[in-house]
Amino acid sequence: MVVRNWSFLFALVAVLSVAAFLYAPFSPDWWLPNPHSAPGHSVSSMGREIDLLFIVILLITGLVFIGTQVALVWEAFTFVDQLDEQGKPKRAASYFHGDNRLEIVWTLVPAVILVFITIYQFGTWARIKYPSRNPKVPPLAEITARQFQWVMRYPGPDGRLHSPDDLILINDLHFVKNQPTLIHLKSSDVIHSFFLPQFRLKQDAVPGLTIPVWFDSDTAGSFELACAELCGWGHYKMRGNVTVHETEAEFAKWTSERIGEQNRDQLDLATDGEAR
Amino acid sequence: MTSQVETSSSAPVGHGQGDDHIHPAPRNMLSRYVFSSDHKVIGVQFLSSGLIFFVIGGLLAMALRWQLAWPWKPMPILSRMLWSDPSLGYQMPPEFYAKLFTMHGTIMIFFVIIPILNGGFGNFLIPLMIGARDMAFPRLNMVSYWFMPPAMVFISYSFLVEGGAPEAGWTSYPPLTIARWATPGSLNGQTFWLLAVLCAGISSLLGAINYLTTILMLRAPGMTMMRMPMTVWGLFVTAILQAFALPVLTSALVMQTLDRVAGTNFFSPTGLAVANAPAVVGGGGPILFQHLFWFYSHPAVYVMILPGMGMVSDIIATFSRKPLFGYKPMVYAIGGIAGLGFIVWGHHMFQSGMNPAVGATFMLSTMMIALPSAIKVFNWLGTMWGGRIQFTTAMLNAVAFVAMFVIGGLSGIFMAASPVDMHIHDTYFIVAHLHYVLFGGSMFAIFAAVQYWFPKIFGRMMNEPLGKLHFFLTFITFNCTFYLMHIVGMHGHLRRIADPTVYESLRNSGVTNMNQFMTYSAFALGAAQILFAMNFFWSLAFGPRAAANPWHANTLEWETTSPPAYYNFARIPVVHHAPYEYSVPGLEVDFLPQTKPLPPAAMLHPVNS
Amino acid sequence: MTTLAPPLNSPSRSSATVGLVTPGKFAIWLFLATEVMFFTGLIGSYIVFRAGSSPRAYSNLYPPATDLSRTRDTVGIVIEDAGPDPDKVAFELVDAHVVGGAEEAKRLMDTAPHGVVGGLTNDKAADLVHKIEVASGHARIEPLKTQKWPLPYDDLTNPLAINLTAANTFVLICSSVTMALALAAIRQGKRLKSSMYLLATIVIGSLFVGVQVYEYNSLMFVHHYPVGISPTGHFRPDVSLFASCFFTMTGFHGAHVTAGVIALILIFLRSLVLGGYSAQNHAPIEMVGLYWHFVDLVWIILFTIVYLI
Amino acid sequence: MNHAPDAVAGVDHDEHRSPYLRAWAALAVLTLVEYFYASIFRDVLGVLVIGLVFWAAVKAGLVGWFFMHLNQERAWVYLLIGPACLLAVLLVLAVYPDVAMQPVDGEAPNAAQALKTGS
Repeated sequence: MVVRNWSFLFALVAVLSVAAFLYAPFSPDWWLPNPHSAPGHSVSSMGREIDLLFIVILLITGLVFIGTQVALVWEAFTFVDQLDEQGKPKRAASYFHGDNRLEIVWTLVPAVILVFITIYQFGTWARIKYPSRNPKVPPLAEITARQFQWVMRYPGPDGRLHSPDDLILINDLHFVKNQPTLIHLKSSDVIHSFFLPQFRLKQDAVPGLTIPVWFDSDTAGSFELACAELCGWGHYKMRGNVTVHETEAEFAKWTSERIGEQNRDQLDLATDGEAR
Repeated sequence: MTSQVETSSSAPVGHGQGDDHIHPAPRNMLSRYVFSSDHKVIGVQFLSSGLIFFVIGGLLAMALRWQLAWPWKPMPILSRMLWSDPSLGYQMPPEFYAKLFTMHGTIMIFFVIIPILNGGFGNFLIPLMIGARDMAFPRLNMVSYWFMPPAMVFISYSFLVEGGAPEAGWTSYPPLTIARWATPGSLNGQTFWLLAVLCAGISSLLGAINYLTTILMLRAPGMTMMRMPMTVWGLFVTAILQAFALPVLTSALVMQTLDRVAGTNFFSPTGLAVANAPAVVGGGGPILFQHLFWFYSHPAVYVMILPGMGMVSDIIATFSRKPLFGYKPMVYAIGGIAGLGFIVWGHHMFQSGMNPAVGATFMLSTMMIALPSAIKVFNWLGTMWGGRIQFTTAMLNAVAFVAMFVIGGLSGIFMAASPVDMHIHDTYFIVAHLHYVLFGGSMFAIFAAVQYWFPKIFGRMMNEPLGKLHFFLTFITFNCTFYLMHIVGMHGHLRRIADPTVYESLRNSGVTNMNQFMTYSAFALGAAQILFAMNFFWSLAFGPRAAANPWHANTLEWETTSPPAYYNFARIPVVHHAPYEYSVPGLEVDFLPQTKPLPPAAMLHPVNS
Repeated sequence: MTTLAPPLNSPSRSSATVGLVTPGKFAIWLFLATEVMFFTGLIGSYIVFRAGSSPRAYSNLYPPATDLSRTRDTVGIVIEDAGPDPDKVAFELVDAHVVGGAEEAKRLMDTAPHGVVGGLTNDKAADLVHKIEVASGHARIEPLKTQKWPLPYDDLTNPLAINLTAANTFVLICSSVTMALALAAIRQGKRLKSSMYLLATIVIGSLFVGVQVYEYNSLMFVHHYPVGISPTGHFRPDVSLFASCFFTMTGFHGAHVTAGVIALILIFLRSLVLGGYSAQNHAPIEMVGLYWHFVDLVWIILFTIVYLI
Repeated sequence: MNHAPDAVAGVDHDEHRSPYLRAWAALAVLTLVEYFYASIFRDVLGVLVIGLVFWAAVKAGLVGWFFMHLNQERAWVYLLIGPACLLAVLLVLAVYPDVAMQPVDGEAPNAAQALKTGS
């Protein structure tokens, strides 16, 4: 009888696995695709699409997981070899080599599901990544990753990048709520990866390439920017701040303040030099 | 290469073709046990060196877990000995953390799983299972093993060079790896990493050529391809993957080596300047390396799992006392995995800046490769259905392989969906996925295989109760260690970061507690492996003598003595039927060895489906 | 798949193993398939690099990969002949401050007829050409031309000598035919003749390697090349992506030829031994032959895509 | 070249030898053709590439077909070489968009860019 207990071990692990995923959405500390009120929920339009996709795949794979584990545990329980008093098996094993119809069924059904998932997600992928589908707006900033910081270059009052009035900041990304925002992503040394966890957005910054990336946000507030690609010994601390402004005016105010600060600093430095 | 071909081909061709000429074993101890051309000795050499490196790779993982659970807290005792100095308060330097995961990944993949599954069991089992006296090219086989020790020396020595071990991850993406001043490990350690992986690669390549030739040319009379055990099929398809994909990695590693030592410009973009070093001419492309790397390293994932799948198929059929369900679909599924395996590599690069339309194509092929994996799982379940399941340690590990492979396979679908991959790429979700496949899959297959074939390899039985205890602890602690990684990964916990608390979202008690729980579990998982080592060595010395066929299995290796003689078979066996004829109605016993002609009373079902 | 197994107990019809599978032959073909993949890694990289190279990566007046955005309006001069007294021309160059010093000017004289001085205004270039003519040298004004990749016969960006290598290609083809004849001879049992053909293959193969070593030596150490090829004057693996590709591909091919020559020497020595090979037993000659022809085949491709295109 | 001393040979001898010598002659001629083709069409890149790749393929085919005895081998050789060639083409095609079709930075190379950013 004791040999049957092994089936309980497999059952235990399967049950705990499912339980962990069932519990996770209800704990703000555990889980990102959680209700809108919880901290860490997704704030971008693409983030909601990706979370939905995640949940669809989670449901499908979860059902498959439960199905296979139930079958496995049930088999381990039912078909375990039991011996009678003489040490002879109580029951003989069945003798068959397979079943063509079954093979066809369990080939075609997963195939249909997989093709469904592929087609279902394709629109999201194209919307996010195809350069032709990028929002037709001038770039908010050019972001150049380097060991171990993000250099943000915003166009100054003239609205053009790479002109003398550009605003250059480190690790500080600002943009406006509910506006599709485009950036140009670059790297000046090794490969980095531009990762906005709460926007579900990730794009490698590759030296030698300028990659357009777009995102938006439906929530004003501050978020985090992470480097997701190993970029050297300081990779872990390559963190940036993201601030989403409520209104265009707020963003403009912030920009002019920062530009003022940048100019004043340079002027001060210059006059300091003269004074000496 | 050429001289090997020369010598072996001048020997009589086709040992397996009923030629009963028996070579005497070499008398010299050196050529018998060290520089041996006997496939069984070479198999044991691969197995033992792999297990030694398993210990090293595992210890590196323990140190990793310590830092993740308690960032910057000095490790008791070890921190003073190994990496740090008083001026740092014995903290682990961040670059050392990078060295740890780089070396953990490299060692586990190139020095543990591939050598054990392919080098160890591949060498030992292929000639025995197809009824041959030895490999087609025994001396080439020896050369294949002796490319491993230099690789091991290179990879170990890299810890000692200036700058220390490489720290660019096992994926070794340029330009981090080619700019010498980009990070301490890229100063010198990376060159040794490249040499080590090149040597290990040549070893695998020579082995693959040998395996393919042996399986195709030296099968015993009656051993048609469709009568081969699944283990041989797994190793056969693995060898195809190695032969066709590995040379591309070799070329990529050669180019990276030249970028480092000869100043070539393959993977550096125009005017690349890293860490204030002078700019190089450049003109090349970093993404190209990723393509070439994954062109091998994705098939390498199947290299690490297909032999395990084959072995698990054999073990499940044996201990269910039932024919394998759907032999032919299983073979086609392995073939399908191999075929599709060559055209899915791009799914590692969805966020790398690759062309998104090409990415969409890779997404489709990646989804499709889930199909043969699913078919295999269903067939294993079908095999157990209606059987008389004997829960030996080998069987338990094999069933665990199936259960864990289901998790690893299903979590792969999330990554195959490229929009979802945008979020989980380079997070702990990936770490969970790959450990469910490589530990939950490959390592459980290795545990099962060691337990199952130990009697054949060493002539002694392993201890069952100790084995079961090891299995129980490993299975529980493995899941405790890796399951929650899915959840922290979805939470945005990046991989390869030395300190998660840098990020506000990872500083909360939930993530911290999970990290600490995973670390405790990992320590327990590591400690549980001591039982395996104890069982291994105790059984080696004191285990009860094994009979020729202790599991009442059908395949050919059980038809010779345990351990097999130097020449494997006194007479080359003649194969009469498929390998999984268990519980045939009308027979006295519940197994029917492949060499035994069918008694007139019994009738076999055709192995159709 | 099952048909791959050798026929059981088939009477060995003839001495020829052509058309019959032996483990050795299967393995060597498999090895060649892996070699195809290895060279795919190298040649494929070359193809995509070349196709994707920036249209302004190479120019006739500046080193490879120079940022040309600020040099659009400049021209250069090409010193075609330093004349009977190169020192006088060199003096003019130093005097006009277009070269760093006497040594650099001297090197530029060595580069003639392709001595390039770039970054000049139109007026200065005309002036300088005039001065050089006066110093009885000869120079011409060269406008800035940019290109994706060094083209063949373009002396200002491409250092490769096509005539020499075309001849060397023929040399390797000759070695392939002697190799084929060596195999044909041993199949008829003509051992001495076969050995002689093997020896010829070794000699011709070594000649190929020798010419390649000569070419490498002149590229890397002997010749001075104009600045559009290399900022240092020598053509070495690090000077441009083109150089990296060239040296890696031809270098690995050369290593394969060298390995082939060594293998050929081994089987040649064995063929001299009585009973080394015979009409019935000559598999090593066939296998080394297959390898040798494969290496020849790779060279045919390399010569075409690296030198001629 | 390398005519063996016994130039007078039997019929079967010539049967073995002549295809090699003819292939050799064809290869020599094709090398010359390539050489002159390349010097004639040196400025017409499309014609140059297509023509030269064609000639090179013919030459490679001659080496394989006659010297490597592909004319006498059976299907198994093609089972080994075929997939390798297929994968080779596939790899180059898959890599092509990412390396060869990336937009070239219009402004300036990266190093200069970094300098500007820093200034």
